[in-house]
Amino acid sequence: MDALLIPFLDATIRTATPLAYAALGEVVTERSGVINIGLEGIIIAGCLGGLIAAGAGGPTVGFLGGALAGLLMAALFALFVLRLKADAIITGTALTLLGLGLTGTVYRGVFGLEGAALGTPSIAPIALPGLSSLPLVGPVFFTQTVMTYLLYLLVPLLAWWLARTHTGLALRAIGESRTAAHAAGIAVDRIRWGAILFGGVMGGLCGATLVLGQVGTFTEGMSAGRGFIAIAIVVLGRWRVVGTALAALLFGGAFALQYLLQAVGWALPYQLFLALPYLLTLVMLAALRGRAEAPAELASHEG
Amino acid sequence: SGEKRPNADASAFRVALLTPGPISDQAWNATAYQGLERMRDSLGASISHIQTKTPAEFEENFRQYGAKGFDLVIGHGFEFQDAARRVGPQFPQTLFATTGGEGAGPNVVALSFAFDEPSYLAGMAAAAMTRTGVIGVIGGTELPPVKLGFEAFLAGARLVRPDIRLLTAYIGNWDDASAGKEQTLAQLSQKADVIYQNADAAGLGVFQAVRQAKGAWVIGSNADQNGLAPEVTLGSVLVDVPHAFLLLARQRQANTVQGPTLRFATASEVVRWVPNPTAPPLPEQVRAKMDSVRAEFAAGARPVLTPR
Amino acid sequence: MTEALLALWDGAFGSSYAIWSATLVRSAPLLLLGLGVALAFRAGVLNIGAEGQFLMGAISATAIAQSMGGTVPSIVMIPVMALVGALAGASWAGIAAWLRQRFGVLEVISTIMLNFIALASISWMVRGPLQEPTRIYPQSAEIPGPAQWPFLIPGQRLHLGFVIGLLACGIAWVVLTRTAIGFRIRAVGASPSAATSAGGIAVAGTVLRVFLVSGACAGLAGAAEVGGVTWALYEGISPGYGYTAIAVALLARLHPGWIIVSAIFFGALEAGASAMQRDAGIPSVVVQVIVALVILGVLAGSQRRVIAGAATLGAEGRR
Amino acid sequence: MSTEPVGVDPRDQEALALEGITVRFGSVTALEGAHCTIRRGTVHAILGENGAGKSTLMRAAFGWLTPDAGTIRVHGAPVRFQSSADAIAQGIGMVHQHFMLIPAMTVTENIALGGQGRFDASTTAARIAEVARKTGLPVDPTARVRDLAISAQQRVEIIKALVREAQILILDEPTAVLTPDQATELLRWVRSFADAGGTVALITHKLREAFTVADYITVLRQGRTVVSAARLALSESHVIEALTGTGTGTGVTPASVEASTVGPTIRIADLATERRMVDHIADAPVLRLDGVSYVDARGVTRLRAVDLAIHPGEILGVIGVEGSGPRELLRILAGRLAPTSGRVTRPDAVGFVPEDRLHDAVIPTFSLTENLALAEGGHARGWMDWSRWWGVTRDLLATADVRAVGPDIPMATLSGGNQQRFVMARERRRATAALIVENPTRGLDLNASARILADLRTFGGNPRPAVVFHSTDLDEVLSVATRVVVCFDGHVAEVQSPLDPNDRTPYTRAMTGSDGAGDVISAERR
Ligand SMILES: Nc1ncnc2c1ncn2[C@@H]1O[C@H](COP(=O)(O)OP(=O)(O)OP(=O)(O)O)[C@@H](O)[C@H]1O
Ligand SMILES: Nc1ncnc2c1ncn2[C@@H]1O[C@H](COP(=O)(O)OP(=O)(O)OP(=O)(O)O)[C@@H](O)[C@H]1O
Ligand SMILES: [Mg+2]
Ligand SMILES: [Mg+2]
Repeated sequence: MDALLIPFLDATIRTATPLAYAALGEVVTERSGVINIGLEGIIIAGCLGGLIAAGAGGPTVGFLGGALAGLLMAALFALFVLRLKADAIITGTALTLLGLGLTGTVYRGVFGLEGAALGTPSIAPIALPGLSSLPLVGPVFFTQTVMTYLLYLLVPLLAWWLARTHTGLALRAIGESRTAAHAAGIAVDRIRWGAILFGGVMGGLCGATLVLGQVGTFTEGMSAGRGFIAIAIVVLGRWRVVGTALAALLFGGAFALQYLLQAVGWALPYQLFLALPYLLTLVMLAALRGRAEAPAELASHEG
Repeated sequence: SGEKRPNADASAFRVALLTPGPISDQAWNATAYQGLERMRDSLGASISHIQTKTPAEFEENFRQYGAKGFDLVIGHGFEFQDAARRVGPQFPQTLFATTGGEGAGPNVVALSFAFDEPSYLAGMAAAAMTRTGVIGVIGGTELPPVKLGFEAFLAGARLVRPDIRLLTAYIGNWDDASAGKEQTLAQLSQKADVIYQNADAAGLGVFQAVRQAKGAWVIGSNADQNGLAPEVTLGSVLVDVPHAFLLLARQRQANTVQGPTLRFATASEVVRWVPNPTAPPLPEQVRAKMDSVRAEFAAGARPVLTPR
Repeated sequence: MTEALLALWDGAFGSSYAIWSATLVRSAPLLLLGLGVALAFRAGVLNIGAEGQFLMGAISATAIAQSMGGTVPSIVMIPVMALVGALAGASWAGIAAWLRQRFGVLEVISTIMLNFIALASISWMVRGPLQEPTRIYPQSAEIPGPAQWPFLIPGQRLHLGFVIGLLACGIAWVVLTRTAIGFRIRAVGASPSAATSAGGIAVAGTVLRVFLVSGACAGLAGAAEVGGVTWALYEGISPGYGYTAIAVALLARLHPGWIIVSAIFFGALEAGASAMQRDAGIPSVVVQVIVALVILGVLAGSQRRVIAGAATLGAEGRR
Repeated sequence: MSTEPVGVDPRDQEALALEGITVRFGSVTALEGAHCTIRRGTVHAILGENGAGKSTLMRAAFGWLTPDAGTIRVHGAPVRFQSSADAIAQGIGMVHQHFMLIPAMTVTENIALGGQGRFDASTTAARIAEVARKTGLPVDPTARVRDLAISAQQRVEIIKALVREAQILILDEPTAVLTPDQATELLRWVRSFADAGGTVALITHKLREAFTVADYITVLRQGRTVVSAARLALSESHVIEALTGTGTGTGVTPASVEASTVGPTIRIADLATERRMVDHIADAPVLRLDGVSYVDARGVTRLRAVDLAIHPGEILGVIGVEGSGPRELLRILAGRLAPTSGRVTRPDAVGFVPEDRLHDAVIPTFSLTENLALAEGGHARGWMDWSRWWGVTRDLLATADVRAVGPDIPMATLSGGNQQRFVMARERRRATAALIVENPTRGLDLNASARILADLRTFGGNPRPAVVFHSTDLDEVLSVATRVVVCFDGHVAEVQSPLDPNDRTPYTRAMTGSDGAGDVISAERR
């Protein structure tokens, strides 16, 4: 049983980690009342930013580079949506296109058609002393990369921040009613900028994790729809921090199951396995019932 | 650079290439682009390249190139065959070629790569190297050459080790290197210790997974991928697309194209099993067996599976 | 850059071939898809699932064309394909509508999930039930001659589907502005509460019907793409038309008349993008950047104008 | 025109001074050099018709908008507010005409909004409880705002300002949403707040309120200050003149204000006669409820076995505090709500004027023609005959005296009074049998309100339709109703009209269930 369970759970956490970064960033962005469907473009920018920066200064610099790339993309989004009052959905669509195109252009420009080698400095899983020797839990939760461990800290911190600080409260208020927030003397646009940029940093870290924590190289289009999945995760997690982390875990689990089922060699069309995570999500959503409570301001997708 | 200025000299030999994916994938699309560059460098051809997504675009671009009087237009993949067949008759001066698929008529030809032959050899090598008796194949999506290669790989492995078990997985696309890696880790966890990948850019994730695992091997495809992770690579199933393109272009220039299908097999050296020189040597009797099988392939005496 | 933009223009409008066989052929699916999205948004339904509904329409139209064989005349075959495609699209949308009404699953997320599932479905179809007879290639056989939709202009690829798209936009415009049903749709989208309270309009029923019609438009677009352009089912039949359609609809401010303009704009952009690669030797990735910049440029020049009726999207039932 | 304050006690210190305030919204000039000085420890009433600029002036004082010209002083020191945060820091609090609360959040969270650093719900809740205790304004800090009755939401708004230690409190039409008792309660509190040294700017449409609690009165008309004086220096009739622009507009006459507790336009005494005129109803009822009960989605019983018969030609006044059942009663009569049990007999030709007109009655972005057609939207078939609708709309604008440029303009551009008259006329068109009307004067000024009420009273037709009329303003109900029923705790009972037509005690008693007011608060939590 362990031969199936441990690899499955291990893959669940590994797959969920980058998704959780992107989705948690998007939670903050959406709680401020703006939906950024350009997350895909941010993630891929984070991938390339991470690769280039890591090449120059090692993995730590790499993660900073990924975050910076995501930040810049998000700043562009914020500029259009908040400053120019452009439609958020179209801006997001353009941002995705821009991210995919720009990374391809820069990648080919920097590395030529031979591409980056697999030897990009990346991070390896660290077995946490003590914890990692726990049965089942140890090899699954405590033998991961530092990015996963950061997440263990980040999730409660973010949940605490949203619930227990005035800035978090202000952010949630803006998402519900920017007029009411404005009346309370909150600098609405400044906080929205912050929320969007935070979403960008987290999306960039998602990309950097894919490159530096997993694949060890870059490929064009390697974000492969994770931006959209992260947005679905936010809805599934009902715009809550812990809920979103759990939803990311669920998606991670669905993908891990898909990998494992193919590897075990079930003789079914492989497309069924590929569709599995999405089918599972639909079932989960129906089972959870009740309408999710979206931030009220999301309904008008104007900044 | 040369690619920026197609059509500079109207009398020049003009070649266009359509790829279904990005030319930075270090595999299928990359080798085709190298082929295009080689035609430019060796034949002074003026070249044009386009990355296309949909069948509707295939046809549109074939027509555009035909209307501009290109001499040779190559669609890199079987998926271009319908478009070539539809457009070809209207532009008799242009030679439309697809890699894979079937040709039709004098100016619509197909290049057929005997991908199965080197894959069969790769299977033999894999069977020789596996300790667990479990080997794996990972593809992008299930396309004819991919599937053919995997079937031949299994057949070759069975020749060496009849009780061998094969795990098959598809990633569902050609870009998601992370999914490629996870798919590989899943196979490794199920005891596979030699993995043959054909997933283009996503395949880089397969290399990475094997590189980080201990005691497993990976086999590359399409391009010579032995250099990607030399310490864990057994060899590559090479399709020397540049060489094939060059042969095709020469035939086109000399008007000696023998359609509808140009077959490139072991005999032409276009497809071949390229062992990784730094990998440990295979057992002597397996190597001997591989040599004799290859010789049979070269003589056209041993069909692996289907003759296509 | 100038050279690139020149190539973009030439590829979109530079020749009669560019106009009739490139730009407008690409606009054809965007017309119907954009219209479907716009209708849904008008009624407050956030249908992001045009892509999946399109694929389902394409699959079903292929299936019906194959199974009816080559003996049925075009005059029967083409309407049947259109109808079946539309029904398939509507059914796929119907799943999301059902999930919304029965389980309260937000259609924003369910339609995205259904897109991924539709993608897996088409991938299986072309390797399973609909695979061509030799069972080698992951594609269907060519649909029989009578199922191939007529071209509008000799020597050009523009097909019947474009006219249907124009007609559909025209009809939608008339329906929205001139008929009671259209008025109800607009009222429900603009203010569900006033529509119910002052108008006695059955909001849930209206929303459901519009959702289905929206799916039908997308499904019809899928049928038209198979019948008019590809003549066979391929895994990669859509480059993401369904997602582009959202931008098409929003840029048109959900107005059926402007959708024609906006669909042609995006069609031209894609056609021009091909030409940039082909004629100016610009790599596809750079082309993507340019297309994105063009969209952003249009956005920056049209501040605030796009939001229009979408302001009350899905307000009903969300609070 | 003299606008010099008269009768000012020089020892009073100014708390908030506004001078030469000009505010433009595009082509609309909302304020043109308006001024007003509010002194410490006083209640200062701001009067003016709809659109006169009252809210705009106070928003400028609250830093919500930056005036195009003018100066603002707080406690004598000139200030330039960048945002509301600056005003809040200066000790100014504002309760907006439309509450600025977030329905999805708790009272505590709403009140804590705008703070810095750590947010500790229990500390804030304790602070709220303390302020609530000191001020006698009860609120439940853990309740979600969307679950609160309007009056409770208003208390939240006030406490929100007080928790931030506001010494200057701006209240924008605070009583518009309250029942008479609640309004009295609030005004009593306002008075005591000022007596304790606080400063209040009170925007109101109700002259009586101004003359009851205010120390000073400022009247705005068309963006200008036409009167600003001590209450004792003003007479009611002069204020009315100043409001409407009739007469000389000097408006300042030292006069007695003893008699100014009754609104000027409607005298209850006139109506009692009319009420008796339709005492004998012979016709069969048009609307009938038999044993009708209603339990809402949260499981709260709103109506308990209600029997009610309404006859053609009568104007049935419905009174009752929020949450006690009028809302549900009206909606069941109008066919907008299906009862949980019991039988409803109602014809199709019933019109309904809901309280929240911009949300429930009209579509602001649609044209007037479209909004008229909306009335038949649910059962219209086939083509919309827009030219006919256009003609009908044009005629309706004329007959109902709705002041609008034409049938094609968006509903949003109409003034509130005109919007309401439009809705009334539209509903009247289909209400051949009965018309149900809920709080139609909410947010409207005296003139506009009077016209609406006059419209209601003069509905013709043969047979005359039955009118069911509910308002939170008891005077309004008494001014139009021919018969009055009260909702209390889901029960509906007829109230016998007292012998003295000016005696309101039987009604207020009925609304509160007895003569004790203690139940009101508990009934407010929905
Ligand atoms: N949002 C708006 N946009 C444009 N014009 C507006 C808007 N709101 C109000 N107006 C215009 O401003 C003017 C003043 O409006 P206001 O509501 O004060 O009317 P009013 O004169 O008080 O009428 P009534 O007594 O019927 O309410 C009106 O002409 C109205 O049409
Ligand atoms: N944001 C705005 N944009 C445009 N016009 C506005 C805006 N706010 C107010 N106005 C206009 O300014 C004028 C004054 O409005 P204001 O709200 O101050 O009036 P008011 O005296 O508070 O009226 P009411 O009694 O109806 O509350 C009106 O004509 C109104 O239409
Ligand atoms: Mg006001
Ligand atoms: Mg008004």
